[in-house]
Amino acid sequence: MASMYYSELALDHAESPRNVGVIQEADGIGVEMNPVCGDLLTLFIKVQDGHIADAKYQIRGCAGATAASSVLSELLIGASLEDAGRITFQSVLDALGGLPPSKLHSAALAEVALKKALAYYQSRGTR
Amino acid sequence: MASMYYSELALDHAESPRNVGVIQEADGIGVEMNPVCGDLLTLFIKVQDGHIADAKYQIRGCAGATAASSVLSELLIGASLEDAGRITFQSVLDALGGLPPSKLHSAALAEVALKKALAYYQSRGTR
Amino acid sequence: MPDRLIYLDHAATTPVRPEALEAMLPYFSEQYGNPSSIYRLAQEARKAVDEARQKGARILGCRPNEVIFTSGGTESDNTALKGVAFAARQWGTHIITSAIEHHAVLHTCQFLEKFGFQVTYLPVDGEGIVDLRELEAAITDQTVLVSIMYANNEMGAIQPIAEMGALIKSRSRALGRSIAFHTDAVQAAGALDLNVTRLGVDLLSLSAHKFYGPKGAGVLYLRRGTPFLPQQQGGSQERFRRAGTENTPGIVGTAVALELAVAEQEEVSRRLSGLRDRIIREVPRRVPDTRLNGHPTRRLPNNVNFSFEGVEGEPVLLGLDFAGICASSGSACTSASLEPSHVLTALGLSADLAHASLRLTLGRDNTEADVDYLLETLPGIVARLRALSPLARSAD
Amino acid sequence: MPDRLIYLDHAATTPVRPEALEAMLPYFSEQYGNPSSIYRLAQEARKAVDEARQKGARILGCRPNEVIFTSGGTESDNTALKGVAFAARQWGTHIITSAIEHHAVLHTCQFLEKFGFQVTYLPVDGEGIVDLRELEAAITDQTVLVSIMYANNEMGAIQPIAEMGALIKSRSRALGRSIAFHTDAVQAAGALDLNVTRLGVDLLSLSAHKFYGPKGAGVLYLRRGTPFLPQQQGGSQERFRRAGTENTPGIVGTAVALELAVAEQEEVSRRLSGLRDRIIREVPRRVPDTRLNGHPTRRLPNNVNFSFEGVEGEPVLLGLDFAGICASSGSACTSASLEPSHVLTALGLSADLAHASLRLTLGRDNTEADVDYLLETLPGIVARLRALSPLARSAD
Ligand SMILES: Cc1ncc(COP(=O)(O)O)c(C=O)c1O
Ligand SMILES: Cc1ncc(COP(=O)(O)O)c(C=O)c1O
Repeated sequence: MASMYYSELALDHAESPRNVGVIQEADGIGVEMNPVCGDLLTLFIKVQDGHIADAKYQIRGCAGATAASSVLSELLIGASLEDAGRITFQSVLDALGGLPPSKLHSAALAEVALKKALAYYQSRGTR
Repeated sequence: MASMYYSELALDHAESPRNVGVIQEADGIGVEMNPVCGDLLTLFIKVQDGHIADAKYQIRGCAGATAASSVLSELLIGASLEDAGRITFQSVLDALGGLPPSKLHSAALAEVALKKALAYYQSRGTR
Repeated sequence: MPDRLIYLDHAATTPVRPEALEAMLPYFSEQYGNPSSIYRLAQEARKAVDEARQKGARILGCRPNEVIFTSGGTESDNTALKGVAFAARQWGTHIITSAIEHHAVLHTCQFLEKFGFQVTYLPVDGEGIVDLRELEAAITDQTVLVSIMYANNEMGAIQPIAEMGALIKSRSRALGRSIAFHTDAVQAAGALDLNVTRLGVDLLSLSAHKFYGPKGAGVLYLRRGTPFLPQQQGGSQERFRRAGTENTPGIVGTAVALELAVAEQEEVSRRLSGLRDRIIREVPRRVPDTRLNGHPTRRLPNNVNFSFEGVEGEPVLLGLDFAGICASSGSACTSASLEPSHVLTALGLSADLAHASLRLTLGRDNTEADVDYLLETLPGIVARLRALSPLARSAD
Repeated sequence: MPDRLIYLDHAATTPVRPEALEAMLPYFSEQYGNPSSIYRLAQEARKAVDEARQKGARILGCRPNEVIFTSGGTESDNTALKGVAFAARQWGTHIITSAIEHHAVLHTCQFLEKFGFQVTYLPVDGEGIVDLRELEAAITDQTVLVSIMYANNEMGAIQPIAEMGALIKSRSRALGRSIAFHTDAVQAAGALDLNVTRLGVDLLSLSAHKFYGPKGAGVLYLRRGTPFLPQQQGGSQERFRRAGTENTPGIVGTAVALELAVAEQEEVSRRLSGLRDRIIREVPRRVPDTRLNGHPTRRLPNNVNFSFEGVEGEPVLLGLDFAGICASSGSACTSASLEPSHVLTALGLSADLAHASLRLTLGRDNTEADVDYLLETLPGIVARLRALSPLARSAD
């Protein structure tokens, strides 16, 4: 692995991922898989008053993917739907203090799962 | 140079070559040159009563050639003509305690110069 | 980092052992002469290189001038394959190797394919062994070279090199032409017999840093008379077969380390295979859905390779690293190429199971206490990761 | 051996300087991790390699990923020439080099000739310099590579590399196709400017043991975008351009030594060229029929090369060795190939004068006292040998 420096923060998220789990009555669900390395992320969101009231996920994958999912959940909880819609893989990277080049796809995984969860929520119509 | 271990004895001959010089009224002269590396040996012999009474030489060449010439002169002085005729490059090598593989031609140089000096002597007819 | 450091990645590299380092030290700044120079300072270096070559020859059971010092296992493999292929191509352009070779062999074969060679990649069975009959069937009247690794670096499978050597020799006699036989013995040194006559090989590769010698140093055995076009041109070093100023300290360290590794081979192998078997027995008891990769017994005494279903190898390594244990994985996420291990997929593992692999390779300093600690630590790491997974059996 | 040892063969090799050795030591047995592994032990090694690469890049004035670590100058030269030639052969098969290159370049050219390349060997003038007009005239629309050494290892002549770089770039623009320019800078490091932009080169070779770094370690600068087919296949090291486990201590030692050599370059060069010029002035006064080989001023600050008419170089070296002085010669009798130096014969020297050559190359530890001792010792040795010679002017 050419250059694999997880930031201290990323390592911390990977070792102690925040907000792991399932939201039983989720308002949005996004499932994304990286076909190359098999990383699999399931993201759940709960929406209240135009804000993300809760976010949980399950992840099978490398430490980068776990850290990206974990930090994404932190970014999400409490964010307005508008702000949540602006979160990209770059926001995830910034929040983690970067990922090694070979792990950028982990941040992308998080972004795509989020997009899917938000689309799922939108497709159900506002309640 | 792949493996260049001159024996102590060869080094001693190269540093302090014995019997260097010219015999003014030589009975035999042999000049031999190695065309590859330019080693040049001039061997002089003086014959008395069927024996080599004296042997001298001049040498331009590598240390191996100098050592071979020097030890050849020692082998020659006092030897019968018959014994002198039996001296080969192997006798020179043996007397030196060997030469490195890349220097075997130095011993050959000595043998050829000796053969030429003896032939020169013979060609003049016995006196 | 935690206080303890338990190194279980000896197939990746090993520390230089003190005896080797001590032997090397004088050649950096004191006996620094260029072995090709003629003054005495340099002849000390020449002597050291010659002695190292003799040590190597004694261990391989060959002539000293059949030993070529290189910059490592990769160079030895590259030089062996290219050296024979380019020298023999007027007689044939077919090469046989296996699907589980190290990239130093496989990627060299791909390089040779660009130069017009045809390569057969023999498959292996589910436990990683090449079938002798498949080898025999693959040999054609165009075959000039067979390269089969002695022991695999990922899952430790040991190939029947001596039988292959005999087979190739007899086929080659029948065909009335010579077929060179190379083995990558990089992982075998210090564990298996390296006698080139008993093995029946014409070329053999070693890498010093795999047997407690220095990095950047290796050996290529080249049987006299084998067709060979040198691959590094320049000065007259190594009898023109590998030009370049000799790495005197590296060469000295290689020979000392090799000699000691072979001297201790029996005892170390016995001890390590005991530790290995304990891990192979105990981990599956403590970690459900664990699969052992590679042959249960025809494997290197120091090699363990598991796949833990549903878990990516990389975070297992990180978890172990946090606990002070160094290990490796065939997961794509730990390789720069982002491909899962070609060795594990050649065994028939799915990409998922290849990603889920963990390699533990023991070494001379490992103890029962290290294994105790591993057995305490590993199950929790795997369990924790499984708990994160969307594919986890729901706990209840 | 005599008490004193005066080393005047720094072009052959140099001792590892203490700062470099000290920097290397931790990477043998402590920070021994394989830089490709992901645990922290190994990441220390990775960091050391990355830092070494950055140091190299700063000195060459290039990007870190244009720096490739190799096993020495010979590998760098081989890889540069073969790497470009095989990558570019669909556009052309013509290579230009000079008659005075190191064998690492010349013999590689001969290797490439076997693979269908045509090579022009530019002559040099009597002082060892390549004529820019001859270079210009040699470039054809088939030319894909020019390789000209920066400074010669035998007689120190310095080529106008920057002018050549500019010329090649303008010719290549006119032809509308790229011509790669490589320079063998093995002898230039620590004496001449190594900035690849100012030099206008696409590839550049270095060898660590020539600048007080370790043997078995070198550098290849490879400009981004240069056509290049890697020559050592295997793992993903060096961004797939040079496979093989990194020689961490060697790489670290290379970078430290290079950085120090460049930092001290101005002062050391000034001091050594003073010593050099004193030898060049004094020896001919004390030894009749002495000829200086190479250019009087466009030469390396540490290089002296004489021919003593009528004297074979080898016994001069032995005489000096007895006196505790290490030197070298272009005589066939000191080379394994039994050929006189191709460099000296390219200057127009007869084989006899090439055999009669003595090379003295100074280094950072040499002093005025060393030169005093040389000047005392050398004349007697030459005189004694001349007295043995059948060609001597008869003494009277
Ligand atoms: C089986 C095998 N062959 C070849 C190599 C290459 O050796 P090195 O990286 O020392 O060049 C290795 C180790 O990396 C290996 O395990
Ligand atoms: C000009 C030049 N190029 C290349 C080399 C080859 O370097 P190495 O022997 O370290 O591989 C040398 C030294 O031997 C040299 O002087």
